[in-house]
Amino acid sequence: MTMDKSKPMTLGHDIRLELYRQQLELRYCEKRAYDLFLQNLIKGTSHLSLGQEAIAAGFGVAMRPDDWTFCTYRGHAHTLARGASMEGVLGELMGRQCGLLGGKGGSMHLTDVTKGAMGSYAIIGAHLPVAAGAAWSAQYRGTEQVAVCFFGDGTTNIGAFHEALNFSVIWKLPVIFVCENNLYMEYTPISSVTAVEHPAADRASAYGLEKIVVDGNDADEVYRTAVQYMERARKGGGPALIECMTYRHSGHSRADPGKYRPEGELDRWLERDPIKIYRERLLGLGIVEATLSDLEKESMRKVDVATETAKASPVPSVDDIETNVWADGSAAWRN
Amino acid sequence: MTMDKSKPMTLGHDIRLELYRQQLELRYCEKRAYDLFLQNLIKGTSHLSLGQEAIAAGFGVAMRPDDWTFCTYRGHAHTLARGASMEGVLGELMGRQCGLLGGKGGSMHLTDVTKGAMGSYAIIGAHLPVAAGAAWSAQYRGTEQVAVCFFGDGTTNIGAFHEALNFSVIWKLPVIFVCENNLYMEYTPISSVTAVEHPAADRASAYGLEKIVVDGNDADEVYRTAVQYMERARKGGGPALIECMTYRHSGHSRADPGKYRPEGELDRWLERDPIKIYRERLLGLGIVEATLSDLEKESMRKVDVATETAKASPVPSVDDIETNVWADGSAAWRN
Amino acid sequence: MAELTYRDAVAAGIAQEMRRDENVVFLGEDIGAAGGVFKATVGLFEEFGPKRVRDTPISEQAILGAAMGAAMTGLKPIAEIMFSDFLAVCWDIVANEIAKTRYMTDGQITLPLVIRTANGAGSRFGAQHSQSVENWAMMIPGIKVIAPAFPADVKGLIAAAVRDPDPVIIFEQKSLYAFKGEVPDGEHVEEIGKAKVLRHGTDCTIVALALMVHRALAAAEILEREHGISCTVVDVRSLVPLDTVTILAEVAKTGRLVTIEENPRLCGWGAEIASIVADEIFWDLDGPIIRITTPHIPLPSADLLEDNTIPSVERVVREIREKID
Amino acid sequence: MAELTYRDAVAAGIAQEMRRDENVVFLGEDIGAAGGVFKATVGLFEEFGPKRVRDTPISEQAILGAAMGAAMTGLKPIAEIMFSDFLAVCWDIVANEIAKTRYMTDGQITLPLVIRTANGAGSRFGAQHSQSVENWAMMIPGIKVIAPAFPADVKGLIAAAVRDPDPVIIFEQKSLYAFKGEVPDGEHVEEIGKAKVLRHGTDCTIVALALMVHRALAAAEILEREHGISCTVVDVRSLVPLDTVTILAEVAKTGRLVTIEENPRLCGWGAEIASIVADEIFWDLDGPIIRITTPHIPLPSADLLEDNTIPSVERVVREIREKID
Ligand SMILES: Cc1ncc(C[n+]2csc(CCOP(=O)(O)OP(=O)(O)O)c2C)c(N)n1
Ligand SMILES: Cc1ncc(C[n+]2csc(CCOP(=O)(O)OP(=O)(O)O)c2C)c(N)n1
Ligand SMILES: [Mg+2]
Ligand SMILES: [Mg+2]
Repeated sequence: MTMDKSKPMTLGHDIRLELYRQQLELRYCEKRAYDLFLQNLIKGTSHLSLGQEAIAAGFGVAMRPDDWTFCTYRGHAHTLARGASMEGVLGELMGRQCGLLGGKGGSMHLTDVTKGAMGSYAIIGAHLPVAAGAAWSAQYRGTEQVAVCFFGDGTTNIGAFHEALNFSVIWKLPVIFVCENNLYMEYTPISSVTAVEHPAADRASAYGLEKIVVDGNDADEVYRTAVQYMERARKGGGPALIECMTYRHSGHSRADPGKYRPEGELDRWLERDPIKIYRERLLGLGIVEATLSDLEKESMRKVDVATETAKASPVPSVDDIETNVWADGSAAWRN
Repeated sequence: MTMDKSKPMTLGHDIRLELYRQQLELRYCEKRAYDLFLQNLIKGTSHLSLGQEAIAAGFGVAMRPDDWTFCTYRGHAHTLARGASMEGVLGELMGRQCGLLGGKGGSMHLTDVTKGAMGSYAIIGAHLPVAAGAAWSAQYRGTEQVAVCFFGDGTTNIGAFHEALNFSVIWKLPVIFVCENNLYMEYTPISSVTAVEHPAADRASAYGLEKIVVDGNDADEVYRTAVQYMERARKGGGPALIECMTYRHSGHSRADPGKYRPEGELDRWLERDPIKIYRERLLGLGIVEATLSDLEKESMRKVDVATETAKASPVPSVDDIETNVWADGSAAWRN
Repeated sequence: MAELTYRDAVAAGIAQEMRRDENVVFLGEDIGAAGGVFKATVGLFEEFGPKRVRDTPISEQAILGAAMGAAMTGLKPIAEIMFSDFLAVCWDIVANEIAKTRYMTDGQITLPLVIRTANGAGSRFGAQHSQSVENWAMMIPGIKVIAPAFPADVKGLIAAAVRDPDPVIIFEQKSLYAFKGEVPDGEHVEEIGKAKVLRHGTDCTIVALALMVHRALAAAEILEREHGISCTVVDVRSLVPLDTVTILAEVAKTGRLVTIEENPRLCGWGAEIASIVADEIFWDLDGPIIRITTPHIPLPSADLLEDNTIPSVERVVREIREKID
Repeated sequence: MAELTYRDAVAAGIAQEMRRDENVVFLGEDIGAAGGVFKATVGLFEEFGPKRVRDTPISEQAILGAAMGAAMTGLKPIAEIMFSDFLAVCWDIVANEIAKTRYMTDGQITLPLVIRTANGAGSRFGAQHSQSVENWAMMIPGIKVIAPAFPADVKGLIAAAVRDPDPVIIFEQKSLYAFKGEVPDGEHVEEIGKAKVLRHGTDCTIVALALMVHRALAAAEILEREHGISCTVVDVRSLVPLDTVTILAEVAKTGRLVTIEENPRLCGWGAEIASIVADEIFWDLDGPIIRITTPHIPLPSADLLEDNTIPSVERVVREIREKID
């Protein structure tokens, strides 16, 4: 785990409570999504970030409002962490009008441009060059915005990863590539199909980048790393590739019970649950129990309200099907 | 230039003369191809290996007859080095019936399966995974064959490179990836678009491979390296990625006068012309002038004969157009 | 005859061929120990082991490139591309390499390989996991293209594809994986390139593929029963080679052609068939050629939207009632 | 009016837009200092400098992905894919990302970007550098597709594409780069989505694209002069949006449709037009719809073979003489 720890950044209680609140919201909302499946209110597939919340939260808190997030089908948390509305997310999962995409996109494509959440991409690797392009635009216009691109360990073996990394380095683009290494692709361990131990970090040198591995279950460490490299990128220092070690508590997607995981592995990671360890840390830092349980109640209330709002939202109209292919709002391919 | 030079392999005169003969044939044949353009007997494009012959020759001599070559549009030399007939190559460039592909493929797709020349591929990067697949087949059937895959420096920035390398390492495939770093893509210097100095070798570690850079203008060094890593691959030791430093004396393709190259660069490389330095070395080793000039005359005669044979060959028949799409020889898409 | 699901027929077809020929190998993402994300390849890893059933990294170009290299050197690979949408990330290997190599080498290289992929909508997966892209493959000279609608065809056509000396791409329809049907016991091999007439009628000929075959049959039933319109239903099964003999004969008999396509409208396989019919049996036609397709849009995700996007039985009934008299 | 080559019209169109809007940027392989491998972008690097005209590595997914990311955040990128065949290596970015994003995000993200690429045969480059793949793009909902035949259209349609808020792909025909024609002086912008009637006839309507427009005109000339067959010639220009108003009107007038396509046969744009005509103006047709296409094969390389593969003027004349009376 290399990182410039020479002058560790001290985090105030405000930041820390914000990191805790974020993680709670992501956790509760993902759990709610899971419940809504079981009630058959969410159709289709869905990929939860349970256990990986510290990464989305750490970056979410570190980002400037006008920075850009690019994430994957496993993107509920990353989208929420930018401030997208919870009923917009749950509504989209449920296929309701209030959904962020009006039911057109679904769980794998959550987007909220007003919050800088520039899309969730469901084809492995595709969004890495797209994030580079956004960073290019920031650089070109001199806005000091940063693009942050989240992806999984499995994504490091596809061609677009390689192209995007090289491209971003040679153009010195303000883009941060964040690999969430949760040890698995869908059902296959990443170690069985990857030539190096750290699928992202051990390849950084192939792009002239430094090797960075952080504890992805430690929101503070993620936050500090995010701030450090985003600041550098903003100042023209170019991209970074950050590998965050983590674990998903549930299966790959709705359909997956996760049976391929060795006995005891999940339990060991549950002990390192990012929220559990963060709560303990906050208590250790002298923040009182009541502050935390208030935050917890408030977060849960937010999820409850969002759930009810989304449930109450009507389903989209069939008239919406043939709209918004083109910028004029139409779907016309002929005159 | 790292390589295991602890116990350098001694090369006999027979091998050395064979390396010289190969280089001569490749050189003379490429020069002839150039003349045939000027006479408008070769249509379309063509990509010469003038200046890079030591690589094709070094590997060609090192390979077993049943090993496989995969090369690019710049593949005349690599195909000839496996023993494909010279009139078959020149005939194909001229679009004659005697061409290796009967005029169907053209200069960019030279293939002679009977000699293990498994195709020339004109889309950057595509043949790297194909070579891996051939190596998989050798491994599966236990034949100890090796696949050798040639490509340029520019090819290291495309996705397929990355996928093929990782894939070959995790399956421990007997495939040797040979990057011919001639400093340029088409007209753009590789250094201006690549994040590392050695586009192939500096990325080897991303696949758990060792960094190997050799002097691609020194046929002996190429040959020794080829033997070493091909033997290892045959024995189950897995793939290697070898970067050969070289330079093309002519432009990228027929259409290119090469004006983008800095003053003096070509001259410096002409001093390191692989054939020139090899001839001097042979003389230094006590091989007499007459032996060399005999070889030179013989090679030139071979090229002359092949040229005449190819010129005399008829153009293909229009009846050949709709054949050989399918294994039954037809092109039928309907009954 | 045993009753099998479409998904089990996939595994049965592959297993039959792997038992017969030890050079048949199978590779793809999560296909081995996990049995495939659609559970269509369950049991193969257990029976044939990790040497012949190989999980790969997420590297589709490497998967198909490796299949190609193996096919030209003696193996008969079956490669899975998990969702047909992902063909886009390895399209070069399909369209420029696999499809063209035999022709470019004037027959020196032959590529006996099979690409299997899950195609089509209905699972609320959204625009990047629901496409029907059989026309992407049909457009490319040099690759055979099949799309079975029934479990028996799945098994028989997979077997035929493995035995075929040329590259074959099989579009398995996601929405049919749970569909059950009779599959012949013992060795079962179908012929590639034959359409099948599933129903004979007199008023119009419906030509359909994969899921749309089932909708065509259901619509034909309703049209006959409730509206007195009698339809022939042809299951195309193979887009390349295309059984124009059967299709032209069946259209000529009724004088009307209706294609039902799950793909978005432009340049679908139905357009090709329409153009052949409008050329070769123009004088046998009694009225306009009707194409019923998904509108030319990316697919929406929400269930109500998706269900109203791909052609439904009701829409087929309605359009045929309005347009065929 | 100045006379410009098709290739110079490319540079002129790009330059016009780059002067007008500083958010227009241009990227691709060897497009900058080298002026492009077809010399179609000479002078742009000198005029606009390395910030706006950027050479890239051989990373087509990065090129188009970067164009997409830039387009959604305020730039108006023009990306070159050197040969249209290479669209296969970045097909995911075109077909799954660029084309679908606006719809999937319900309009949140708009992508004003242009992809330029050199299409078509005639240079003896063989099967991987000579394809006409405009139907690959036409198939995909969400991307506009244009293919100019004349220098004036090149300039005017490039300008229109840059100003269009949606993604547009321009197929420039390699074999036309040296073709010269009049180009209006000063600012010149055409409308995307309009076909152009280049010749009026009475016996049949030839619908063609790019190089085939020139062959259609030459054939029509011969047919009129030598055989008394009078042809309308329509230059489609834009496949998406498709000007069905003009096409249907012109076909209805003559009662016969002939498409001339450089692409291999199956699922070409001509099939789509044939299917629209055979549905919507069936009763106006006086005879079969004829499609003249490249056979459904990969392209051969030798000059004699290539020349006899794509539709020639002679073949067009012969087929129309045989089939239109
Ligand atoms: C090109 C492509 N290939 C395969 C898939 C199917 N797929 C979806 S998620 C996934 C696993 C991704 O693993 P990883 O990158 O580690 O991300 P995680 O799901 O663990 O967050 C796969 C193979 C896809 N969406 N796109
Ligand atoms: C995917 C793809 N992109 C672009 C090209 C066009 N192209 C042909 S050769 C070439 C340069 C290749 O450079 P390098 O790999 O260094 O090989 P060299 O020609 O120097 O041997 C390019 C860009 C191509 N053939 N395929
Ligand atoms: Mg993972
Ligand atoms: Mg080079």
